[in-house]
Amino acid sequence: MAPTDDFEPEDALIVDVEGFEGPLDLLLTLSRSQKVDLRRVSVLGLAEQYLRFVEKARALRIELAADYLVMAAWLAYLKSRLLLPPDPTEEGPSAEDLALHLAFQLERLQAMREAAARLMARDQKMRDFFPRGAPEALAHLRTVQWEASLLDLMRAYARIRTRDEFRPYAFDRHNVYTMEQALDRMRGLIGYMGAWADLTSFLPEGWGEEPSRRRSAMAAHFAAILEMAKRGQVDLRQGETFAPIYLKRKGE
Amino acid sequence: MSQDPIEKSLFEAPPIAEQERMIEAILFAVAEPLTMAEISARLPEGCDAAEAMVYLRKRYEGRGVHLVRVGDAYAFRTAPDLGHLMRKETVEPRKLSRAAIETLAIIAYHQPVTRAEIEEIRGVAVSRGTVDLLLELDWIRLGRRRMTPGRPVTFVVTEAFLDHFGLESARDLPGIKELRAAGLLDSRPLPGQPETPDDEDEVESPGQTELFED
Amino acid sequence: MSQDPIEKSLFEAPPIAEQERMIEAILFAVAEPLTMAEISARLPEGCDAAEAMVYLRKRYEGRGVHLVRVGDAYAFRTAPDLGHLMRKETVEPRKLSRAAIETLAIIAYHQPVTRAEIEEIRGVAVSRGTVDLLLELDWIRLGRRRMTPGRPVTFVVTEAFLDHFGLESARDLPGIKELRAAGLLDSRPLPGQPETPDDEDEVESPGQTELFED
Repeated sequence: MAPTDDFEPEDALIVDVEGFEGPLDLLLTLSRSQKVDLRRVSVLGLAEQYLRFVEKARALRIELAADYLVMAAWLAYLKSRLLLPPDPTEEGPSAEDLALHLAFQLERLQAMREAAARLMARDQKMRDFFPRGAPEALAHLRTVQWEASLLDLMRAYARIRTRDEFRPYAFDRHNVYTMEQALDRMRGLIGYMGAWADLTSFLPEGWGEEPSRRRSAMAAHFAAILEMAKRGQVDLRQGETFAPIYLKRKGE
Repeated sequence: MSQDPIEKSLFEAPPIAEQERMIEAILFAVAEPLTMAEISARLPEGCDAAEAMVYLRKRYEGRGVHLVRVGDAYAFRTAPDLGHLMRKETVEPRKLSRAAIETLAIIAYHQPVTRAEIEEIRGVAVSRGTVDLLLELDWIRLGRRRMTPGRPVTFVVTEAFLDHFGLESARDLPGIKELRAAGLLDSRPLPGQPETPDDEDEVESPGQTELFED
Repeated sequence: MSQDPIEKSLFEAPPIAEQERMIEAILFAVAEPLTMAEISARLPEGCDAAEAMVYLRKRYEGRGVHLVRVGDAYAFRTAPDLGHLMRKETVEPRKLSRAAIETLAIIAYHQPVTRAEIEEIRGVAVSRGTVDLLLELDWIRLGRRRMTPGRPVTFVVTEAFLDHFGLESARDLPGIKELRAAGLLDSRPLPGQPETPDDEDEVESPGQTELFED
């Protein structure tokens, strides 16, 4: 297919494989040897040239990137389809369509190459034409005017005060003795308990003086011993209403 | 124009109009003013920079840009009457942030007040940017240091603040009662609290006394 | 907002010749192109920048300095035939790789174009470095996403690109009409493949995600 004098440049190409920007670039270079309009390029001839190139590269143990091999496989397929009479049962595009598309791709790549060259050949800024060498600063002074009215100020203050008055009710844990605490405490103490003892003697240190703390601790401990009596852990005794409450471990 | 035909052919100097174009381009593109010698050095042989310059300067007379002489050199400069176009001033109104206005309000109502106290009242940390902005606006300034451990600085509002908000003094700021009357503070008192939880009993509250003992 | 002294002429725009001077001064002052809106913003109320611009451009026709249009913007530039006089100011253009030049051309002629389409045209993967370089030069930018599966990003050329190559718009690219007429700017899929075969895998490809995450 290809003229014999193509073998020379191909050999040169093999040495220079690194210089190609992918298989399409290589195909475009090979197509130039056909010295024809890309629209009339012989895709079959091109495929054969490409396959020969890949074989030679292999023979010279030159590693070809995967995409060159993918293209080789595709061209081998295309070549076989172009050579064989069309199979009417086969679906999909015809070999001619595929060949035309490859020719289009090559023509388009060539066109973009030329366009790129024309673009770079244009007059360029700082080389062929120049902007003002001593630009003056176009100052844009942006002054921010902060706005706040007396009403804003008062609203802000009112908001803070409102927030204060509606502060969610925080439980005063400092002055509250809980029943759980008292229960824990009493469970620990009950083992050491001998004879009847006044409940007030069990109040923890620091909870017997200040009235509110004393009330809280007393209530908690009273509830605790009621719970313990219910469980059968202690016996309780009180002489009369408001008289001291005595307790003792059960079974003593 | 002054060149005779022989000289012209010798050096092939461009026509004077072309020399004018050249000087125009050079003076436009070069960053510094150029002397006649420097301009000539850039022009082709046989040019008469001085003559072309006369034409070029005339061309720019009355234009938006003038070709001026700077010492021994020449440069394009904006016409002096159009200098204002190079500056564009815009005023951008912007609302003070909530943090800033609240901080300002606290300083106005409680001055002199320390940063820690502001944070105590607002319940959140006061960012440095907020205080800086208010200082920059000249609405607050540093007051006397508090004579407590650490001697923290206090903040007070300024004359500029009073001026901006149309107040004669910070004492003119409406009290809690007035704020409520104005509908700005529509909180109902908590159950079991006195009917008038205004400025007075506020001062009594633990938070307040803690804040304002000097 | 604007505090120009000229503002007094609120109801009386300056004569068109004066507007021309003003635009001349403003455009002379800057190195970068200014849009009509940016120019108008600096002119007094009531000016017709577009009309004044027509006169001004005409005035500079054939001069050493031209008033050129760059996309939607305008700038003074020295006449390209006088570039040799500015040899000292010349900045050696950055040496671009063949890949970068071709990628740039493809983006300019095919914009908006996806990375997969660029790769389809060049028949080789576009390296990240190439795209980064063009982005860094501010010659390309991201355009709108393509409304195809995967919504791939597209690339378009910038105003800085137009400015650099002295183009009024991308429509003025050399030979673009002929290329379009020849069908060489069409996106023609490989026969037997769906209309947009690339867009899908594009998003999947590591290069893409790598480039456009974040």
